[in-house]
Amino acid sequence: MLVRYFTEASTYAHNIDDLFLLIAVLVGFWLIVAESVLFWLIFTFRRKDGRASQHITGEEKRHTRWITIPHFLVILCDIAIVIPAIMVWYNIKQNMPPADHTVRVYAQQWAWSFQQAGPDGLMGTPDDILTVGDLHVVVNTTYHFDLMSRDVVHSFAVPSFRLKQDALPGRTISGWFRPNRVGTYDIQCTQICGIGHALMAGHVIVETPQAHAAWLKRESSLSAAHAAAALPARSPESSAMAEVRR
Amino acid sequence: MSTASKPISNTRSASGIPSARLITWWVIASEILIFGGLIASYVMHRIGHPEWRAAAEHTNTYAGAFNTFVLLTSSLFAVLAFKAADSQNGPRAAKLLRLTSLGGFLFLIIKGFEWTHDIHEGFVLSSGGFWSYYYTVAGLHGLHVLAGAIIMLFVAADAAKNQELQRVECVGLYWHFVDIIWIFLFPLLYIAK
Amino acid sequence: MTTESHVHHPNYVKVWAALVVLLILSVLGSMSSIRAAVLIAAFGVALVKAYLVARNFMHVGVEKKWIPYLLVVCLAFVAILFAGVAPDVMNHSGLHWENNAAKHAVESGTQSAPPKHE
Amino acid sequence: MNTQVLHAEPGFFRKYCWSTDHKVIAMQYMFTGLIMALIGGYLAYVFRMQLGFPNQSVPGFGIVTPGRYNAVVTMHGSIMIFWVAMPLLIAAFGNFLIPLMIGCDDMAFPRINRLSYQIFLLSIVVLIASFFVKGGAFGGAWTAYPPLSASGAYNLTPEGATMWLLAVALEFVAFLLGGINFTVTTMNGRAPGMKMFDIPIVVWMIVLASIIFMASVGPLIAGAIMLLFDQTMATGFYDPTRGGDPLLWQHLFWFFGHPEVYVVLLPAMGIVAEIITVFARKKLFGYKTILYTAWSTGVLSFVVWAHHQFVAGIDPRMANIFTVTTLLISIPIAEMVFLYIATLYGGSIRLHTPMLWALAFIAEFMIGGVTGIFLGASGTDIYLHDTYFVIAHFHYTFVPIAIIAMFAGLTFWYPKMFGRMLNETLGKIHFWGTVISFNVIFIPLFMTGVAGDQRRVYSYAQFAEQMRPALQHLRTISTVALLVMLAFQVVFVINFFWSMRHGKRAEDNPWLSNTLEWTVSSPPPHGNFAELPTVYRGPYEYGLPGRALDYWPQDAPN
Repeated sequence: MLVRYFTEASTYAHNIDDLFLLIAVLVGFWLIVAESVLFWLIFTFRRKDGRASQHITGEEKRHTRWITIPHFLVILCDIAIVIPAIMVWYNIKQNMPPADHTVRVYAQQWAWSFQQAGPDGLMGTPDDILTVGDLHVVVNTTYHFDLMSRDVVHSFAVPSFRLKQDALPGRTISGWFRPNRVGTYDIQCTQICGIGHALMAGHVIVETPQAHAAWLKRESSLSAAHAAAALPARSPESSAMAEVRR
Repeated sequence: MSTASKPISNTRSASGIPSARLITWWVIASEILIFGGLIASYVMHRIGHPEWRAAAEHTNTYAGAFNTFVLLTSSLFAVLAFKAADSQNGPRAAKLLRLTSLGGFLFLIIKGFEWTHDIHEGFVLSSGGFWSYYYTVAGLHGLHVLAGAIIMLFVAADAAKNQELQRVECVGLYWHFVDIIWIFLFPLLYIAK
Repeated sequence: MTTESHVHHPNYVKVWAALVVLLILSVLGSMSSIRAAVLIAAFGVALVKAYLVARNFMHVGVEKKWIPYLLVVCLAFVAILFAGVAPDVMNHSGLHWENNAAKHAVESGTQSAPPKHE
Repeated sequence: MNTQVLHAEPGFFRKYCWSTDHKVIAMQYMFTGLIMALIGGYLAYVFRMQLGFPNQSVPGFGIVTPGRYNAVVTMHGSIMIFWVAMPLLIAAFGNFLIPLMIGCDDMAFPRINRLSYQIFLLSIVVLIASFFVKGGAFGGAWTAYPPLSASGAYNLTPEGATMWLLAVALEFVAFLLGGINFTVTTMNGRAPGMKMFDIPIVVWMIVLASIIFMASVGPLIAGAIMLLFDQTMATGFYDPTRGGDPLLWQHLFWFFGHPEVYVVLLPAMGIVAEIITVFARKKLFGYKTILYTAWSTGVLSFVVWAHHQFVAGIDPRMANIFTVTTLLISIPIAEMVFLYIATLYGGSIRLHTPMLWALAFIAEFMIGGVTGIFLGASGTDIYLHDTYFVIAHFHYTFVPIAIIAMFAGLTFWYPKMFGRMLNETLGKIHFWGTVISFNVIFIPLFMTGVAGDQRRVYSYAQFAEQMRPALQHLRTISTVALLVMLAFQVVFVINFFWSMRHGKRAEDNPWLSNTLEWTVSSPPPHGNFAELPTVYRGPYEYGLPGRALDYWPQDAPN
């Protein structure tokens, strides 16, 4: 159902979409039943001359069962929702499949920057690739991300991946995604972060391995010169940056 | 002043507890949550940050202990004032309430000296996590002491004329509550090091 | 207004004397070098003192039953708040997250023992 | 001493500005709340215009810059919740109804009541003044997450942020005083014979709401003090580099923020209960069950708060607990709605304007309720969090609460408040215009939400996927519907003031209702009851077989 509104481009996107559909069916059923009963009662029991209202306390068993039966059905529906909801949550937020690559994501007012291992495949070495705004990833590859913020609370959201995670200053929060569709997708900041909130866009570019290798080659020759002066890796230093801003 | 000029709503007591005492209990209940939220925040930070101990070493346990003694004693006067009011002895209740109030001001004076000393040592509100909580929690408590001590003087003025004696008990309840908060703040700020 | 007394007045001076003795106990306890003893003395005594004040000065025992319940419920809400917040704030790491700033503060704070003056 | 002398006619100032009469204070709260609703509506107009017709000068405002957009959105949220929903539903109706409905002459503490309104008014002065300080009004969202809210370097509205915080804190104090007063009045001031289960539901609900408010706001008051120090005294309570934690504020805020939803919901439910029983001529279905569901909702509301923070950086394992509790709370609320619907069965329904509003409340609130399930289920919340789906969801709860139920109550008790009847035709035009346009505003927003529109963004120009033309059409539809809805409010304003002078004179009991407020003259005199009533039965004895009248007032001996 959600895919009609937004492309699915990660492996767990359809889990969320299926859960959305399940909830939509269950609550939709209840909504339709309840609204129908409401309107049926309004039309059936409109005021008519010669017909007085009935005196029903709603405390006798033959009346209360009209409430208790739906009450238990609602509990059943809740259980039917809560179990898959937790399963989807577990799958996305708690269980991390082994990573092929790791990427560090830095949020700051008002840009995204990314740090990936360079050709040597190791993070934290001088040949790391640093990009601002654009995140290049390989299709059908599992990525872990370490999310950090340099100033205020931001939220790293890639709607086509169905991915969203707030970035908190002082913390590193990890998660994962596995893109499964080549293309360019928006990165949003979904937590208000100051006047530039609407400008805090980025792109995640999902590429074939060949295209990615070409990009990597181009980028590593470019960035070798800048590597030393580039972004700090860990948050204590970046918090120091926040101090300077004050 | 007669009860007739009060609204009937004030004199009714369908719950079995007079309105004045009832509202005092509700105020205390809401204060539990204000102080509770603040103290809970402090405690979880304090446990998470063992390095705050170094800062906590600088608090003066004896000043805190003496202040506890002052508050406990003022609480005694407050409850004795209630006993006097209970036996319709307004002037005696007023005298005891003024002593209670005096205890409150003494508490604040000691606190003032203590804080002056802390500040001279270089510890101010923004000197770090412990000090921020130290001044905020104790300051909020101090404001309650100040408010109570002032209200008590007004109640005492009425009580001296044998008027509104039921208020003696209510202001006393509030005072004991402020006392209990301090009973917990004392170990939290001065002993746990 | 209240002519008939609703409480029985215990000997308040005795209660006060007990409170002062307890206060002295907790100060003495604080001199102990065993940290656990200090904390137990301090908070155990505080609980007893609070009970004595609530019981004898505030007369919660004589008040309608639901008043102490109300106060306990308020305390329970504080406990719920603590239970819900502590896993994130008191701990400095958890499942897939790490509070680097807090860890850094703990490390540098415990290493450099003398507090810095501003 | 200086307690007021009852039943004497005071001068204008003492009567309208310095009064301790609960009815006057109710009117003060009501008119203040309605004026604030106009301001809140104007702000909604400003940002909806920017979203519907991007980057054009908004008539009556000008160009909406990003900074102004943030401020406008923040103020809309804060005003509508703290200065519209709460004063109207709790303070205005609570003040007006509680003493009248429990058969008593005033609040237990009239001067505390007056103080409550004065502090409330002061909070508004501070809030409105914050629009005009350097940097403008606070622009960090009504949730005010630090570090954004804690530092002027981040939010660029340093003075506005502090004033916003002060205003909110003052408002809390005002409602603490008012709420405690309501509680004590209801517990102590009831007429002889009125037992616990003879109290009208609306009074119960306002008192429960006051208690929930009192129990939830404490930690946030503490948190607000800490944030204030962070802003002004350079402390680091929420600063991660100095031993603080930004998550602490989020927890303290939502520990209050979620119960707050029920603080405004319950009075709305109460108002609707009164109206459907009167206009369906039916006893409330399961009076006690409704109370039990309300109590359990109140208690459960304290253990669900972190569902606002699923993706906010809390430990993911905690989210599972909060998902379960969140879905749990749907049970009593669903049951309460079922009971309301069941009340209609076997009735003799008259569709006067108040009844239309009350029924619309039930119908619309259900949509708001079921869409909450999508957000309470942690799995789907990952995608929907902070999108327009959230906005549409909570407006489908808050608009029924603060607008629809408020109009229900206002049209129902208008004859008692002002002694005149409202015009039915104008009332129905206003009703249909408001309710239909309300749906047209927010159904498109559900769609833009699932299509990925994130919140609090003044322009989607940077986001190619949100620049799909279909989405812009939906945003424009929503904006146009808002204009229609605002235009229909003119009908209400005309009806309100015209009827006050020229409406049909209201009898004491125009709707043939049972509760005690209808036994006094319209409007009630100072001191309410000439002779204080005695209560013989519960408030909902309608359609009792074997009686000449189909209603049986609470104070009628037989």
